[in-house]
Amino acid sequence: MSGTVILTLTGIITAGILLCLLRLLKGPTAPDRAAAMDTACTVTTALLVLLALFFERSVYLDVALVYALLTFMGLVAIARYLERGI
Amino acid sequence: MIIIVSLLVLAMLTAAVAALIYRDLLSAVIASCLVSLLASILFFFLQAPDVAMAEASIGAALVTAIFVIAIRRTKRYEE
Amino acid sequence: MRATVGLILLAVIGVGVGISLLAIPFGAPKTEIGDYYIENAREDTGATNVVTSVVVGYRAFDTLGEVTVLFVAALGLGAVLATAGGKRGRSGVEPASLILSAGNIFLFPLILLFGAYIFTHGHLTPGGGFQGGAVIASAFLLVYLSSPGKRINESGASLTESVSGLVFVAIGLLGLTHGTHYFLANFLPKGALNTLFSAGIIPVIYCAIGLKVGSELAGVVDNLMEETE
Amino acid sequence: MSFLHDYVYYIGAFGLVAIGLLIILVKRNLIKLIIGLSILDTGVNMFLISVGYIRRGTAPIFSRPGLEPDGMVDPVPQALVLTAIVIGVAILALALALAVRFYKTYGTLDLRKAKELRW
Repeated sequence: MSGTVILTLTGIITAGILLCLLRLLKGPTAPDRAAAMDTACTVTTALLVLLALFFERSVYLDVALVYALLTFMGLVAIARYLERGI
Repeated sequence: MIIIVSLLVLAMLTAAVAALIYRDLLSAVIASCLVSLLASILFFFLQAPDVAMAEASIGAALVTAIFVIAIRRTKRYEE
Repeated sequence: MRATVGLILLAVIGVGVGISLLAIPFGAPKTEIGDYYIENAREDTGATNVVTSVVVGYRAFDTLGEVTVLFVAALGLGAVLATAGGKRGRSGVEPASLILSAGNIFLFPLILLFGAYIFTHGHLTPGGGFQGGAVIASAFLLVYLSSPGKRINESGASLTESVSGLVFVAIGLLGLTHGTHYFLANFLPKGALNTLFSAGIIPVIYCAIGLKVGSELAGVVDNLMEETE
Repeated sequence: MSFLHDYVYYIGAFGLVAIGLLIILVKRNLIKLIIGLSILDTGVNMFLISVGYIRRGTAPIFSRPGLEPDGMVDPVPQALVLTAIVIGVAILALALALAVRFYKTYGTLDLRKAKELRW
């Protein structure tokens, strides 16, 4: 039962990642693509937590922590480039 | 589960092709960052959390920032 | 022309690699050496994470070589970007917004602490010196992105790097004088499994690697950021 | 479906290697070339990790009692790739520094134009 629920949620989150990819392919300007990348990073954190539940290993949660703490930095770098900050 | 993995692999390859065709180097860097992100999820599926952590901490933050700094020092558009 | 030649070359390489890939079964039982490591790593090194015990236990000498490669790459980058009499410091850049500079104040110590957690718990959970070093370098990268005027203390970074490299080599040499007499022998007590103070020299070496990789990557970012007109 | 079950990771790794090689062979812009190099790097790493996988395996971490050594994936490729990723980023930074120097010397990132500039 619980496995089925987790699988369904994983499928929904994968659909979210695919939608972000669509925005990345379609987005006419670079800021659109950067926003798509950042959303994909955030959604990925949720996916990793779900997968840690699915595999039943609590040590995997550290990877999700790294994602949550670090992945915004790439977007910050791109944003600072676009406002000529670096 | 295998369908989800196949979709993620497809998305990763699509992002890599996007990095190939964009003339705007900034967009190509964003696409390659997405490649590294999806590769990290696949490492997680392959039961390699150490490698997924290394790929996440390096591919998502450091590599993008280094590329952006280099683009700032040179030129943004490929002619 | 160039695209055609490239596509033909790619097709040749692709067919060759594809044929050789089909011969490797996916998901088959692993190699004998991997089995040996998984069976014996807990008794031999005291680490619960087998990947860690391979990286800094069984193959610690290789890791010393890899750290040296990293050091040479960082040194080469400094040499390539260095210009005689180039002015230091950046000018004419937009200051960061309030959100970024205020967020940096809160996030910088948090990220440093998290990096330290990753490399001190390398023998218990996923992670280790290389990942922790990358996290620490990311913290310094955030400082560079949020406050354009600031720079890292370069002599402090190079001192940290040298000292941690020396600690790695010194622990290896100490192993020569104890017990089994080989380089990087695990001479400290192994302790109880799954506790923080266990696994002998592995956490010490991973702390050294974490500080070394962190200061090196921060130095790389510093060198790239530096305006060399 | 069984084909996907057997080869989907190999297809991903091989596709990344092929696209990276294509970027290196076809493009002339130096930074684009380095992007191709990083994609190729990721593909090779993914191939090594997928070779070490076993079906229904789990990560080689004895974090709680009750984990059997039989159902664990191979730790050796993981240990290899772990260091390869970190060295990869240092090499990438070195290549980008060379590209920046190239731009400062020739005023362009195009390899072909730089050949014409040379006398």
